[in-house]
Amino acid sequence: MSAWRVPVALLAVALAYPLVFRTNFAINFGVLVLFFAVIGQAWNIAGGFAGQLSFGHAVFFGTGAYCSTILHVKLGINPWLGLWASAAAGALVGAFIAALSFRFGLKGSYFALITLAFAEAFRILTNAVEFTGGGLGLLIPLKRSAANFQFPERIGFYYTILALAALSIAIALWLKRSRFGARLAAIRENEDAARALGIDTFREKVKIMALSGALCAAGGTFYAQYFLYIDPVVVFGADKSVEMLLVSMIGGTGTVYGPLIGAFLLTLVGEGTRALTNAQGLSLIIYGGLLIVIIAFLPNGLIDLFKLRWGRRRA
Amino acid sequence: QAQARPIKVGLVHPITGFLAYSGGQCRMGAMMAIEEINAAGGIKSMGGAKLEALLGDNQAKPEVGVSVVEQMQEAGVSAYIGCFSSAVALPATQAAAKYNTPFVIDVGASDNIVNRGLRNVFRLKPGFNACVDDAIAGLGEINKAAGSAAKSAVLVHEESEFGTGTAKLLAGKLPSIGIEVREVMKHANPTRDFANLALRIRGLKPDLVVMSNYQNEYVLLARTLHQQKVDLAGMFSVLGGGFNYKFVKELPDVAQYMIDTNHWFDPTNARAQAMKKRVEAKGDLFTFEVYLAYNAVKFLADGMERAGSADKEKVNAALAASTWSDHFMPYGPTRMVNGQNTGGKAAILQASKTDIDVIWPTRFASTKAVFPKPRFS
Amino acid sequence: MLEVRGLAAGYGEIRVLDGVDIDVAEGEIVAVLGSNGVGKSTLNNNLSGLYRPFGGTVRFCGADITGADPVRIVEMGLVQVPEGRRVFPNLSVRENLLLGSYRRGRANRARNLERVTATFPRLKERFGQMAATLSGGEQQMLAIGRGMMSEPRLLILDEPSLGLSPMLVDEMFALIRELNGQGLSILLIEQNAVQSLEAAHRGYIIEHGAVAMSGKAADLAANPDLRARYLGL
Amino acid sequence: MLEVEGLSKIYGGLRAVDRASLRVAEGAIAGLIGPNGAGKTTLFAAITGFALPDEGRVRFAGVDITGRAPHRICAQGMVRTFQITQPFAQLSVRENIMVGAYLHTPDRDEAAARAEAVARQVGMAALLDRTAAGLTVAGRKRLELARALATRPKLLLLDEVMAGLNPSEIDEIIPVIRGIRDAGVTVFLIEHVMRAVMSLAENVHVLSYGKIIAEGAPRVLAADPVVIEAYLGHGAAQRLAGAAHA
Amino acid sequence: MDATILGAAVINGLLLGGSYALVAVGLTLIYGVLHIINFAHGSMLMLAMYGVYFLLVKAQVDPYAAIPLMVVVMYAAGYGMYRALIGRFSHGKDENILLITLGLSIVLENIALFFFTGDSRNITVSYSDRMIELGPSLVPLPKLVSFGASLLLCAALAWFIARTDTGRAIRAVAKERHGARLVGIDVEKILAVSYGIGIACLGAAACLLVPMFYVAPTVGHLFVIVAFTIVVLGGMGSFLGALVGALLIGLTESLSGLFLGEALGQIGISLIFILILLFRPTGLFGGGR
Ligand SMILES: Nc1ncnc2c1ncn2[C@@H]1O[C@H](COP(=O)(O)OP(=O)(O)OP(=O)(O)O)[C@@H](O)[C@H]1O
Ligand SMILES: Nc1ncnc2c1ncn2[C@@H]1O[C@H](COP(=O)(O)OP(=O)(O)OP(=O)(O)O)[C@@H](O)[C@H]1O
Ligand SMILES: [Mg+2]
Ligand SMILES: [Mg+2]
Repeated sequence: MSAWRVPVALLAVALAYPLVFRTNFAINFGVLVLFFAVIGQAWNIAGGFAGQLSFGHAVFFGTGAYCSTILHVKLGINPWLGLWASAAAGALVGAFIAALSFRFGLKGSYFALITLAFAEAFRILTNAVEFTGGGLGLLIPLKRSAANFQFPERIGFYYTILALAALSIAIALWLKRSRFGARLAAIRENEDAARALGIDTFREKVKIMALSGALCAAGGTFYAQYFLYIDPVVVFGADKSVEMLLVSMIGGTGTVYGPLIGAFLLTLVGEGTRALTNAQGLSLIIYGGLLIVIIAFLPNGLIDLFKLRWGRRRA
Repeated sequence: QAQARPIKVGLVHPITGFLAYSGGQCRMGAMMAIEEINAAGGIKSMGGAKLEALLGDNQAKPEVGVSVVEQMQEAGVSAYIGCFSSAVALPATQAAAKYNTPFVIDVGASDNIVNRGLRNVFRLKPGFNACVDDAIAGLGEINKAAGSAAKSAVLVHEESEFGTGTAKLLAGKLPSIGIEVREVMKHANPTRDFANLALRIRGLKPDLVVMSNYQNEYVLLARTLHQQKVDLAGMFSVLGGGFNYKFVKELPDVAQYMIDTNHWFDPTNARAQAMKKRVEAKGDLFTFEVYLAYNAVKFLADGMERAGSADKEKVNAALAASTWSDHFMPYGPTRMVNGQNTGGKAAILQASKTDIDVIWPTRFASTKAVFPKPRFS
Repeated sequence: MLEVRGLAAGYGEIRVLDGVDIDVAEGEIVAVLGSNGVGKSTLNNNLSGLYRPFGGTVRFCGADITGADPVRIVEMGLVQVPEGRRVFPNLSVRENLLLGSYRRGRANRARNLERVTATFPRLKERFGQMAATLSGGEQQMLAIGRGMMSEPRLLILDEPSLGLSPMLVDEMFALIRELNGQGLSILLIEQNAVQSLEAAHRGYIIEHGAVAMSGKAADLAANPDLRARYLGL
Repeated sequence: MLEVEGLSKIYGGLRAVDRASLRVAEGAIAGLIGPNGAGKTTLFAAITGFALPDEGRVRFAGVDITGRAPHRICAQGMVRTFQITQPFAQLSVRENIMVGAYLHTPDRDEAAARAEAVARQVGMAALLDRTAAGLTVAGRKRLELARALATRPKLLLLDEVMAGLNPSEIDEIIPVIRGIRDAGVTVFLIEHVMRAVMSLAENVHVLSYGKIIAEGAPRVLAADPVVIEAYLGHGAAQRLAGAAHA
Repeated sequence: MDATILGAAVINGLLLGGSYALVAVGLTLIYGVLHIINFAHGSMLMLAMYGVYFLLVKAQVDPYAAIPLMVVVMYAAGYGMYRALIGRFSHGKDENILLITLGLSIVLENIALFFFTGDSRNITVSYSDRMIELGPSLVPLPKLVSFGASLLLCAALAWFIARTDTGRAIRAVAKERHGARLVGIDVEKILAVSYGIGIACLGAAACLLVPMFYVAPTVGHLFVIVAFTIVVLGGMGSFLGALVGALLIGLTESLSGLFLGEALGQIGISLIFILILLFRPTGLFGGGR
């Protein structure tokens, strides 16, 4: 089956990576790449596949991070269970925002900005109320054990996020080949035509936002467990939303491997430029400049590099 | 004679983004200390080994902070100095703890950083808990001396961990010195306009406004209260983000009479004054970040000197047992409890139209407080 | 006034036209026929400068305009009314017409506006309405009106009768004759071969990317082979 | 099959459709003609749920569907095409048609097979792998038709799908549409190409200024002075008469 | 609650909204034409503010006197930036314009950091603390001036877009580029002009903001999210919408700050935004689409 060649090869490489590059630095790098690939893919299945651009995906990310952390810190619920609860909460928030916005016919930039407004509202609320720790944030007590989703070694985190990344790519692959995915593409291209062909655009959009929200929220839980501290700005801030969109767009929106490629390159460029110079601001000048150069030469995202190499394969 | 291998010290500060200024100031202070130590012959117990700074930018993001820590670990770092923001310090110290690498917090207010039982983490400066205690003690004395001019206060604080934490503690303790808290007001970061806040403060008619905010909001708030001519006995802040020489220079009318509790150098110490001159000669400001980072490095170097080796266990032990007193802060000798120096103390300062003076503790004071301040009318 | 020699054009790697020769003389109506997808619109778009030809030359009123900028081409008076109308959906009918004289014919803007609305009274009724909400036929009228606003010297009409009611189609052909009578040269791309050959002086048939046949319109209309293939008779 | 009763659609002060009533019998090919801006497209939009009627009712296969959402109406078996074509521009022709085919099957291979069959039926088989954005206007019209057909409709509403075809191409597509009807699909079409209307439709409704002004067999209408005045014009009427005699 | 406080809060809110409008008008123009959010808007404002600051500090040019110069300079900067980078590198894809402006914002912000350090600067001019009594509230003069100026700016732009040929061409290009080329509009130039005008507005905005605000490399962030919100709320591309949206947001921020506290009060902006969009999905003054 040639369709399976790419994902299987990628998985093999990813599985072997920490066994070859064993330092914590290398593994941490891998974790970051996969982490961004997961949340980038979460954005991509809504923004790229279904054309529902959002500037506020942090709302799902933060929901996930806070959901499992509150359950864990306040109620003593194991974060592995919390992960599922987070995904459910993310799906719920996704469905809620989508239902509300799409019921009232929001589109394009209007939808993008309303998600941002929701993310801001969530940030301000978490900041204001007590049980989220308010502005103090939430600290997850150190209790190193795999059972506690606090692996003593980074490699444990690596394989966890790898599993999530694999799941996210599997979702994207499935969307490329399924009826649901075809309907999303139709909605992205032309909603009126989609409706004329019997697609319940409202329902499909709510479904994909729920799926995207769930995946993103799972990423949020992972983040909380990896860094053991969250606060409203870190998880609900506009920065996170932009990072997700950037990873996906730089890699190639609407493609299966775009977010992964984007995550890899942006993490690499981020680390690389920081290592390059210590002058204040210079590293980010280079980073931003590289961003522009990438877009200038690869207008469809980095994925084009691979297409050129292996011949154009259409979706 | 063969040169001893240099000892790498990782500086993990937010050099870009919202906290870039503070991060840059931290880095400058730390670098000055490293240069000074090297010029004086390095770590003598280790054959004159020089300190070598590894510079890192944590961008005020937890994930970047951890990356920087790991990257420096690869490069063979012996100790870290950082991180300015608590949100980064928490995961960064945790990452360093895997290797047991000493981590000296120069700035970073949260007490959680040192309370978590990580044996490699040390903080020389007092946490905000201690700062608030000092602020209360000092304010109590100043107020008493003024015949209890202040009987009521409104608290204004920024919304993140630093402001919220500080305000919570203050609200609990102000009544103990006879000051009633009329209201606690939280504001967002950034806030673009304080006109309404000023309005409400005027309506509440407090004697004091007690603030804890970051630099820009600090200045904006002070400016608005001044413009709106809100009459107060005084404006008092704890770790006031914008309270520095620049503020005095740029907005002298606004700054005049403002009182701040902050990390401050001992003004009677000649080395502190010399360093202040050096910094100002470069066109920079001698802000608290500079000397806190400077002293953090010095503290670390002292520990290494006593450990006589870069062995992490030994350095940690030496730091934990430190009694270092060669700083130029208004502190007593160092005494570490769970990584927190309990010998540290904050100072209370007041701005005049041209300068900043220490007004408390009296032992270090360079002038007497003007309190209550003159009324507008 | 228009001389096209050996024009080759297409999209990316696809070559649609390969060696097309066409002439339009001053005061002529020339019809271009060809089946669906043969490249008639491609020809127009290359004449108008929207795409750059792969090869060949285009001369207009003595000047070489091969690969020239659309701005310059419009400025010289070669104006296209495109297939699919391409009106400005977010502008009112009036504003659409005003923009017709953006580059040319600005001095006589008021007079030309009168003329267009006299020709299409329907547009006058819809003056303030956004073009997006016009019916298909109304949009077609607007597109032609917009083209007329720029006082073209050579007007290219790409399927102007598309979507017009039979009565309006007749009126449009009458209009084409009338405009031509006033001295305007017209290059007419049409699927309505019968009526366009009736209106035109000469005609070209494009097949497989090149001119397969050309001649007097009346001769073409009488050609039995063509009658079967293009006129459906 | 389709019954429209007293349907109106009002835009601002304009009655784009004004109390229009009509019926389309099962298994028929019915036509809708009328001058530009008469309200034909608007009527189609109101029937298929794209525009909410201000007055009147629409019944399809005996069920009142007034105000139902377009996707539900489509699922019930009534599909429209768009006069101003609405392709899924970045998708290939095959993928475009598959979207329609997916209405009745979740299976990818089955949908692909259906798409190919439909493409062959409307003469687009050679274009299956083209991106829809690169199609000519006429190509897009066919794509509209193909996509709609792929949903296996009972009633097909075609809005000027023959515009942009030359006479001989129209002659080619006429049997295709007849074939569709013969396969059991009722067809209701808007068309300005009288050649097609005359040879396809059994019954034609004439809309003018939003109102139905005439109805009947095309040949009868072609000679009806009201229709000639409002729609055909004398030239076209003569040509039609000529063609009928020839 | 005291009526005078309420009255004063209303005035504060409107004035605050006025300064938001300054930033939002240019954004709405760019947004309407390029269909993207100009992420570089904040950093261009920041650069303009540094320009005004240095003009005052190094050349003693009063900020208000600097308006004509700053408008021209920023127009040129915007026009040039579009021609050299955005237009050329985006390959006609809206999405890429978004990314390029994002990249630009990172670059510009850090160039400022590199050259000017992260320090924030404040200026004092003779009128910066001049207070005007306006009913129940004391208002700093610069705030009042900026309010008036923002009204003027919105009106001027609205007139320009509605009544001039260039304005019509800008709107035409926004929706139908192919058609625009065929009437002889130089589409690339119009895009660059639109971008230039959008950025030129920031030149004026900077002159009006500097007397009452601080200047720092990140100062743009302060206004930019709010400005996005305003642009969308008002209906993209509508100047009246931007103005009304800005006043509404200013008012909401002020009143919800008063009733909910300054921190939680920020939620008012998001909520009013969400609510209004739910009932008017294309913004207050947005046309169809
Ligand atoms: N933008 C494009 N990209 C790729 N191919 C295109 C593009 N536009 C047109 N084509 C292809 O070029 C060929 C010629 O198209 P063109 O539009 O010139 O035909 P035409 O003769 O005008 O047809 P019609 O009568 O249907 O309008 C067609 O096969 C079409 O699919
Ligand atoms: N959204 C709208 N707002 C205002 N007027 C509209 C709107 N939609 C359509 N109209 C008007 O309603 C009338 C009917 O339009 P419609 O598209 O139904 O005509 P049509 O009969 O299909 O014409 P054509 O044969 O030209 O396609 C037109 O005059 C048009 O301008
Ligand atoms: Mg064509
Ligand atoms: Mg129609």
